[in-house]
Amino acid sequence: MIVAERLSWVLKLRRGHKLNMEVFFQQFSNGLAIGGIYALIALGYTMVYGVLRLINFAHGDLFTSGAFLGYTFLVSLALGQSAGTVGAILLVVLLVMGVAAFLGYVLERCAYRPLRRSNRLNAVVSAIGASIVIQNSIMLIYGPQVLVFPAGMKPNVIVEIFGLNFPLMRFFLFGASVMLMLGLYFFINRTRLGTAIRAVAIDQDASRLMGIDVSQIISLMFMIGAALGGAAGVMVGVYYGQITFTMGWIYGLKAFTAAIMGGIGNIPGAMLGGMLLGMVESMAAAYISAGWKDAITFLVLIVILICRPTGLLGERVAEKI
Amino acid sequence: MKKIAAMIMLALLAWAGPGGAQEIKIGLMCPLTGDWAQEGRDMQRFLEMQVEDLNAAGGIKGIPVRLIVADDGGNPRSANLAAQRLVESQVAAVVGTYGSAVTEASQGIYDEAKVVQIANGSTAIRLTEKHFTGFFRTCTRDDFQGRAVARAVTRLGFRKVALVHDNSSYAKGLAVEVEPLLQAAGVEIVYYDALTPGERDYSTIITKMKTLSPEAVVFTGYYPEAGMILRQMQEMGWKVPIIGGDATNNLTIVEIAGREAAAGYYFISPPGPQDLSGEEAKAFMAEYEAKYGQMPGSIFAVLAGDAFKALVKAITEAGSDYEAISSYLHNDLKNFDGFTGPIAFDAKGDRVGDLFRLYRIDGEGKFVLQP
Amino acid sequence: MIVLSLRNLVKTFGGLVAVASASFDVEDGSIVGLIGPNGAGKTTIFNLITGNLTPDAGEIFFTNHSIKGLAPHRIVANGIARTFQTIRLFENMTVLENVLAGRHCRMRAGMLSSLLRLPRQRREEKLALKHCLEELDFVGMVDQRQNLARNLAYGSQRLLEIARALATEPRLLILDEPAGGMNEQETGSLIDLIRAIQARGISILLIEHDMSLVMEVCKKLVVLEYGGVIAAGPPEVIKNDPKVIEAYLGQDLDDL
Amino acid sequence: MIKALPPALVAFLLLLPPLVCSNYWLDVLNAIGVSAILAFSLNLIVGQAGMFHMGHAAFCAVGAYTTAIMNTALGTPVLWTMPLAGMAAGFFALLVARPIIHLRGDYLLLVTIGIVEIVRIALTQDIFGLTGGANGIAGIDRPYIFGFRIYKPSHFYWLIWGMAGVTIVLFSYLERSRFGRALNYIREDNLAADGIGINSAAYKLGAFVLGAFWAGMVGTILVSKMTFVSPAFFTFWESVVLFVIVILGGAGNLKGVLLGAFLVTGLPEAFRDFEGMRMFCYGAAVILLMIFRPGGLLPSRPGDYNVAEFMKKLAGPAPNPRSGEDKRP
Repeated sequence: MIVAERLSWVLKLRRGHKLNMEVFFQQFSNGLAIGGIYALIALGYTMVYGVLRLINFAHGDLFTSGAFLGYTFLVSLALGQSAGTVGAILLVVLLVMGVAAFLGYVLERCAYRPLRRSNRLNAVVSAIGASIVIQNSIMLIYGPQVLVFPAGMKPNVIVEIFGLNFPLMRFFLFGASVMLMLGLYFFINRTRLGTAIRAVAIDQDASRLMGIDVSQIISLMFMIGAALGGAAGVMVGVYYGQITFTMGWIYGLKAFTAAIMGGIGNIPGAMLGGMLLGMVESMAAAYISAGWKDAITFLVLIVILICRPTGLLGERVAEKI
Repeated sequence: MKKIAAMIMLALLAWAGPGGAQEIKIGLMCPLTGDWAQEGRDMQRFLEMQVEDLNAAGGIKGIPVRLIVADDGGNPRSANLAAQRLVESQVAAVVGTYGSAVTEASQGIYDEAKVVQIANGSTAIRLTEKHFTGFFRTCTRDDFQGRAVARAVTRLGFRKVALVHDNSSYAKGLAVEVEPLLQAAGVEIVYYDALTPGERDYSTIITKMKTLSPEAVVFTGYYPEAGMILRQMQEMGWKVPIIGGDATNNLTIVEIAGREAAAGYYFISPPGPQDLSGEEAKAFMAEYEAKYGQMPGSIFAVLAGDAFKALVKAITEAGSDYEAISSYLHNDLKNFDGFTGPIAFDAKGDRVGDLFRLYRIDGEGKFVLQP
Repeated sequence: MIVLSLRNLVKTFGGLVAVASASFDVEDGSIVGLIGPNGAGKTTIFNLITGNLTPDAGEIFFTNHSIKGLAPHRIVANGIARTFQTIRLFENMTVLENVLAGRHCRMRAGMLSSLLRLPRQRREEKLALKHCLEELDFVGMVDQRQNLARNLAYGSQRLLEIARALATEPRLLILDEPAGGMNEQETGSLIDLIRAIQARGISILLIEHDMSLVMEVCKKLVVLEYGGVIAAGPPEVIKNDPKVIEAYLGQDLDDL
Repeated sequence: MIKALPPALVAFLLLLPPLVCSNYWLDVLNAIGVSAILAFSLNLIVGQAGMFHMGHAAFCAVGAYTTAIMNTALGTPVLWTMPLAGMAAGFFALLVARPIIHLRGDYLLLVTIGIVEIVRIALTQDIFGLTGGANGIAGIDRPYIFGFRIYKPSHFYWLIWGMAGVTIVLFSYLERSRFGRALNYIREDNLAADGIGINSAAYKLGAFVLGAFWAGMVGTILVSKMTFVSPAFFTFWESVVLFVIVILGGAGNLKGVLLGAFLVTGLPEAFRDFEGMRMFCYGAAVILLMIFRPGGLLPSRPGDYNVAEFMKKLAGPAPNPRSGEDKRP
């Protein structure tokens, strides 16, 4: 008797909270979708940082380049249309990753390599210069206006799960992000080349003595980082549909925040940081205030760094005396 | 070396300019760089065509007109310099600019230098509450538009709305106007917040609004965000009407949202470039389209054109000094035939009359004027 | 009188015990050598004394006051100055500026008087310059005062670190491998310098692997192994202590 | 005597512009002056103390809004609010910098970016109902000096460059003082500085507070010149520009920073006619400068102290004139 009463009470509570939980899960998934993209871009930051200790401020603009290249291939040149929508997008993502990797290589060669032995602040400023150059190149080539991927470009299917609506594309987007991240993680941790990369990240001079071509590894990391940024650019372009030459800056800053939150230089950290950032943004907008959202995320970042000065998964390096 | 020599020659020529051939200079201050670069480019194209036409027809009483363009970067601090530059080139009057904060930074300079300014996109109320005798605008103020938005909401019969702006000076200003008007009309505002412009994913805000189940969403910001909201609302399977302000009067919105999602979108605006009614306006727009392959993206380039037309009229009738132009614009310009309809200015320098119309985007992606 | 006294000092890093209940004293005006195999915890003890690390347990008394847990700059102000095992000079600054760093804790000028260059601040600066030049003269580097620290020869860098430490007017000077990287001739003059410092009434605690130096200058040696003190006493006694000999893998200390 | 000549020449050159320049170029010079003073104050933090600080606009904003609110709400004369604006900014710096002062390099960089964004958002969101939201605050008075109304570009030229002059003198005093040197030691090696008796946390905080104080005072000048203030003045980009000025000009060298302000703020004005390509060239120039002048245009120089009088007493051999200098990496 008492048990039954309890049960009905619990059920009542459940029912009363049902709506709120639904909304919560919807917001949760919104946060994951945004976070997946942040994580993908944050990976580029983190990898370059891991080997070079350089904040690549131009990374957000490589992301923008990816979006515009994707526009050129998909919309202007209509590549891969015979392969169907998904096939065309996949083809173009691969293509853009290649071109973006090349851009990353050129960037590293011109703007960063000459500064490798120089003061860290110089490299930061050079990166800012590179960001300005790329952004304005895009404006000069494509013009200042908003470019739009046609709405029919992507399959517009809505999936209903437990009474919640999710656009199908979101799963693709999220899945693709996670696949790329996992691929990278295994590449770094399970391959010979990955071992070399980790060695360079720990000690460049020692790696050189062990016969590793450090310059080549750094170039490679830049290329991988740029390729991931470019891929994220195409995906964001196709998914959200509109691209502008200034879009890289806001994504770049968010991804940088994500990378630092997770502990810069740390690949799982970038994923964690990205997801967490997306989640904090989404929850802040949903339950506190959309206008204050970005201030709240920065506040969370500051609190995290006060508690853990090298980010969530960053290693604490004690200085040797 | 040659380039440097050429630059020095150019500089010398420019130096010698004022003493040389007689001409009337009119300044255009517009954002050619920064976030609003597209608006600025359209404004510049529009006025350049007008000047060409005017000079081909003999200028103002036989004196050719020269357009001097200064980039304000869409930023108050660089606007300060742009304004000084125009004043320095001894322009008779200035057309522009787009953003309210940007205009505000330049007003004092034009006032101190006694140069007439006609803004084309700055709708903040306080710009004309400062009693500068030489400041006018061809766009209408936020409170006019606020009333038009509130009218549309009540006329369409919505009793419960969400109000969203983007924290820009313009969108916030409009939202601040709309809010009390709606409340006074007995419309319940269930959600009132700002989104962050420039982002791509607004699903969080949409989810939040959806739970509050408003009958309509009023968005006072710009077209890129409006387009994203339309598109993502459809993706999330939530269909309620959205009502926007004149900053969403841009053909790109249909492209961004897609035809299906854009259908049913309402906005309040002066007539867009594509549905101007006057014969002259139609001819001019056709000429523009032929030259640049597309219409101006928004109405603000056309409003800049109206400002230019009014200035030419004033200079023709009253001469090119400050007192003459401002007094003519204040007192004597009545029912002047502009691209966007009759133009007249009140004592504060605001445009007289209500330009605002209610538009709805139909299934074909066309902007349809609502009766 | 005892200048410095360590009582049952303990420091662990994670599971690793770096210092296990170490106790020893430094008598006023004496030169004490801290020796032991690599990893015995010598530098950790230095870092505990200078406040770069905080002990997990135990006490540190300096002139009968506890200095445990004080921040490094407070400990310097109290009268303990140090040099570093890996030379840590302000590389892009001149020799004179490096010595001025040591003067910092004996000066008063704050932000405002520095900004306005008040008369009091000017007087103080002059005195500081004078003092620093004297210290440079003391180590024989006054000619090099305008050189950048990083352009100095290795031996000179070591000397500069000592001059910088002396500028703080310490009662106790802690030298971490002062002869490291020096040739025989340089080591010889270092020994003279250390004696000269002692002659000024400054006590010295040093870590050194060069046994000839240690044996020659130190009045007392403290031998560490696995973070604990295994022997302490005059060099002659230590030399023949069986535990010490074992710690050094049975080698004759004279060979080291 | 000869050493005093270039400053005299510079001072003379600074007297010229109001006589020969147009209002436009005067205002360009004013903009350069404002950037220069802000960059001087940032140099204290970035150049002297070596902290990665990219949020300086936040402090300027606090000062600017202090002036704006006090002037419009209480009617306090603009120039009277200047020290208060400085103090408000300094206090704000004390508050926010304290918990983050120990963060290393890039972490500090992002946190300072975060602070400037939080401040901008708070201003935009009309925090405490005082800041007027996105519109900002308008109708700020012009400054008066002994009843003389400052409103023309040439008036502001004197005000701004006067303040710049005072700043250069005071900050050059600071460079060669106990405080300034302490910051340099921290930049060179934080741990060694601690170990030699410098309370590095306090000095870092001091650099932040003094830099913020100065930036706050510049805020007063900025709003009195524009007669209104809005969050759009204090974007992250403004902070980045200041950062670039300091590094490009020569971190730690006041002359270099001044030159940097002329180049970074002034050159884009000079190349107005190249609209589209302007920013592109600007970015490329930044990269090239960093590659070929790694220490900035005028790298910071080691301190030169006059010690002649003491040398006689020491009776040592003749001093070795500066050898091995200027070979910075």
